[in-house]
Amino acid sequence: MSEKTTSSVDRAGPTALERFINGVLPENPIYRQLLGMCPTLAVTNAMKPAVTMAAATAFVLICSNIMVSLIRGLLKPHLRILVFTLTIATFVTIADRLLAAYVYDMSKQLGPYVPLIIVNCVIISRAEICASKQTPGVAIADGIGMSLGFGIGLASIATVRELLGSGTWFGLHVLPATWPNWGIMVLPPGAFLTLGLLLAIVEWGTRRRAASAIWRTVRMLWSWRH
Amino acid sequence: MQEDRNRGSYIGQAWLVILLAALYGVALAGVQSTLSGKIEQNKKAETYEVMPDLVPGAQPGLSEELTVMGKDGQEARLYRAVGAGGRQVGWLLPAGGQGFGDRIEILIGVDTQVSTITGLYVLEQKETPGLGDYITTDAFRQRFRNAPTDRPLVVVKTDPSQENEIRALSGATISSESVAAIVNRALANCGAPLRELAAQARPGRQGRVESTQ
Amino acid sequence: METLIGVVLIFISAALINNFVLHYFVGICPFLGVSRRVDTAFGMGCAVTFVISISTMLNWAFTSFILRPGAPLPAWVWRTAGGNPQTQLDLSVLSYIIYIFIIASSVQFVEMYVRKFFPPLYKSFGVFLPLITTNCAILFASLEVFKHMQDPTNLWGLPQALTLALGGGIGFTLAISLMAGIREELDLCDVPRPLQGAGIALIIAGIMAMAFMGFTGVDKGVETALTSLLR
Amino acid sequence: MSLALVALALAASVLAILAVAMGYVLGWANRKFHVAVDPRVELLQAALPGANCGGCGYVGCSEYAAALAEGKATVGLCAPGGGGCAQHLADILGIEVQESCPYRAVVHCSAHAYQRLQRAQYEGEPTCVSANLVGGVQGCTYGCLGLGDCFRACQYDAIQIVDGLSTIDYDKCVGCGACSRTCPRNIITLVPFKAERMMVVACSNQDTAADVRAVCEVGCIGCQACVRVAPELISMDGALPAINYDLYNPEEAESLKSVLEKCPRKRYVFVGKPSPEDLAAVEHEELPEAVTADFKTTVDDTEWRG
Repeated sequence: MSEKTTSSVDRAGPTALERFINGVLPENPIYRQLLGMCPTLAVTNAMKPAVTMAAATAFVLICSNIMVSLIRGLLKPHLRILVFTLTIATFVTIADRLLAAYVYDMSKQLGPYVPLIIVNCVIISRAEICASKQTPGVAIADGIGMSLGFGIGLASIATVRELLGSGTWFGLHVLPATWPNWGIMVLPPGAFLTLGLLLAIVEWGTRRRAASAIWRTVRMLWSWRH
Repeated sequence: MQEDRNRGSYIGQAWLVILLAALYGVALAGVQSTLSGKIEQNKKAETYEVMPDLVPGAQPGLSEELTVMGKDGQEARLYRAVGAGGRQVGWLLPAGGQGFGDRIEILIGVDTQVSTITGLYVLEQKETPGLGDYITTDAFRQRFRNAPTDRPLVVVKTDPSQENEIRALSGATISSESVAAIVNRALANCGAPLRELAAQARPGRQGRVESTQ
Repeated sequence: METLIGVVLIFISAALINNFVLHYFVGICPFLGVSRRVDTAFGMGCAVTFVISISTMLNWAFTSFILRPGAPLPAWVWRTAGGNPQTQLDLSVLSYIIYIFIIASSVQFVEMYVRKFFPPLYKSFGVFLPLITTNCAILFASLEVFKHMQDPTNLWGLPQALTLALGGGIGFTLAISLMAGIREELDLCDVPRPLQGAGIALIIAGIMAMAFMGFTGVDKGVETALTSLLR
Repeated sequence: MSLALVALALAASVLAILAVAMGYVLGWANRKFHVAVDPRVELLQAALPGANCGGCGYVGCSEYAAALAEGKATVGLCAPGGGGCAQHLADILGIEVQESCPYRAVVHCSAHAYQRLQRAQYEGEPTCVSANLVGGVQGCTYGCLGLGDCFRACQYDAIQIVDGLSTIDYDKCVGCGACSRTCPRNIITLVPFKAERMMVVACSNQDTAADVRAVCEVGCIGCQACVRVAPELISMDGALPAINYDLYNPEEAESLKSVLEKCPRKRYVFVGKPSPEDLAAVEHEELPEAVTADFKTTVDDTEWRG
């Protein structure tokens, strides 16, 4: 068992650049992998909390990726999930305290969703798939790419919900004052509906032949360059 | 997480976990001791920032927190609002209760003698957006200003004719009633002990304090 | 009396009004993942209710003795160390890490225990147990309890904590079973291709959330009714 | 002693004690409550990511591991784990990664347009989905409609419509299952290709013999002759025979051949890559000329008289 783990540690995985690119769109944690749904729905009623959440998640994801990657040689297979969880919980606590100290109103608004980053599947799955097998450099690239993908996902949902629900974007009035605020968009049902429809749009966009052909060409060019 | 079937020492197997746990404990305690001061300050600032608005003339820097024994037999936390020159100008009562959506947490400002309400602020609420959440607006909060505290507030749907009547928000009667009920309960609970406290603190200068209102 | 009303309100709030899944969005992963068949969904719901109760109970104990501000253990250590009684030793920073640790361990323990002594029970919902470690609902319940343990003048006791956990678990079971029932019927429908799978499930969840919003205000009514009934 | 120092020491010791205690309790529980299970399940579970995402279709990693150990699941289902994980699982199970036994799409209908009876002129939207909603496009309500939904779903150009029948090019098929998901009549399934060429039942009609004859020249009439020849391999599923591919052994050419010969309607067919004999048989035939588009319209060829 341990022999195999060692071999998988040494097995060359995707490069840093591939990991980065992968995280942003092809394996976008929200739209393609449907991971981390809890914050995706809960904090996206406005841009500000969504961006704060994305930043906190990015901090935890990158830090835990580095930490796990550094200790990857010492991990015992059956204890690895426990180690990942403890590491993530530590960084989440740090993030939580930093938020409380420097952006208190956001920290209050996000409430329990900051500690719930601990059980965000995005982070633990990156630790498992990438960080526990590859060098810190690759793990950082992976963390940044995934965080960016997660951030894009959160921001897109929050944009729709805040625009339609309050007529604002980052608190700035964008739509004319005559806009009848769709109250439902900032309420829980709005989160579900927005994400469902956005998923459908993304799915529809990527399923179309033209889009997928372009996408395949881009991917081919990448793999050819490396 | 101990899925091994080895008969060996489990502790030996888990040395990394234990070491990491201790390490993380140290790291977290370090973070806590670095940031706790700032966080505490933030928490306090939340209440103190709105204090001048709720109790006219109050200076947050001079005000202090204290607890009194409420009528219900439980300790209640509140703030003594102190103005320029160390003169007390009123009290700030945190209170909470069931709203239409979830609990509503408010701050109530009253004068030193607990005779009139000087201001109201909603700290936390989850009322219906577009209807009930108008309890946070200035327009609604102003309706409580100068209301008497000797009798319970009553929520009405027309323009108030009595001093202790509060006009409800249209479409959010329950939210309005909830806020009024929270105020009534808090004042009924802490009013008497506060008046006592005020009488003890400055027995000779009651008249002057009142005249500043 | 006050306590009883409080407990009833906590239960109604956790199970219906502020349903864990449809209002707080915790436990969405199993809600979307394990809701294809009603019996599986119900099994998952039961397992969550079971684990959420046990772990919240344990975490309540840890919170009230070690983690909350002014808890006995750090206070005693501080006194023994001869510290200044004006200051307080606060271990609340450890709460998240301890919660997740306790949840992970208790899930593991319960799984082994049930497998050994209640094989039929294990057969029916044992497979769900390991999933629950990463279920936000469990951690969320503990965090909610933690939130109510901050103010030393207004501490939640075990009854409140346990009610919140039970209510949350039952609310989760309700939501996931309803969802599974709808999705079983949905298999027979002609859903537009891009919406198939998670898309339509989320939209159904949205409609369910709207329906559950109808419970808003019920607790206010229950409170009034109970208060007048018990006086 | 300062507050910070005590806090540090206390935090570290609380966590360390907790880790030791939990490690001890769980270790003790593990021994005390130990239940003998297939050791491979635990190994498999350790090899899986443990994210319990449910992407494999099982409730979680442990159920997938159990299904793997029982041989009910294939190793390549874990998307988060990827290829490395599949290899790892296969190593534990002592099997090769299922590349040697890939799944390929099979159309369970073999009636070309002229063999399907009671056909009407269908002028609706030319997709199977809409034609399926309209009754009476053709007599057989089970068989291929030939309007090419599967052809459009296939990303690999592995499906062509030949004489109104969806036909799969096994040189190109990768077994993604897009066609089987899109077919409104559900007549395309994924079959484990244990050999280059597999025997399949090429009919989906569940009706009785007389009804089948009325709508199709070639459909299965449910006579059960095949079941009598190979009772282990073939069983009746309603009015149609079904091949149990777990027991299918491509080496037993003789017994398979006897099934093939016994069928009065010749509804057992081999599908897959062409055999050397097939290639030899068509060797001397001329290939049709490859058609290249010239982007001319018929208007260009018209002689204008006027």
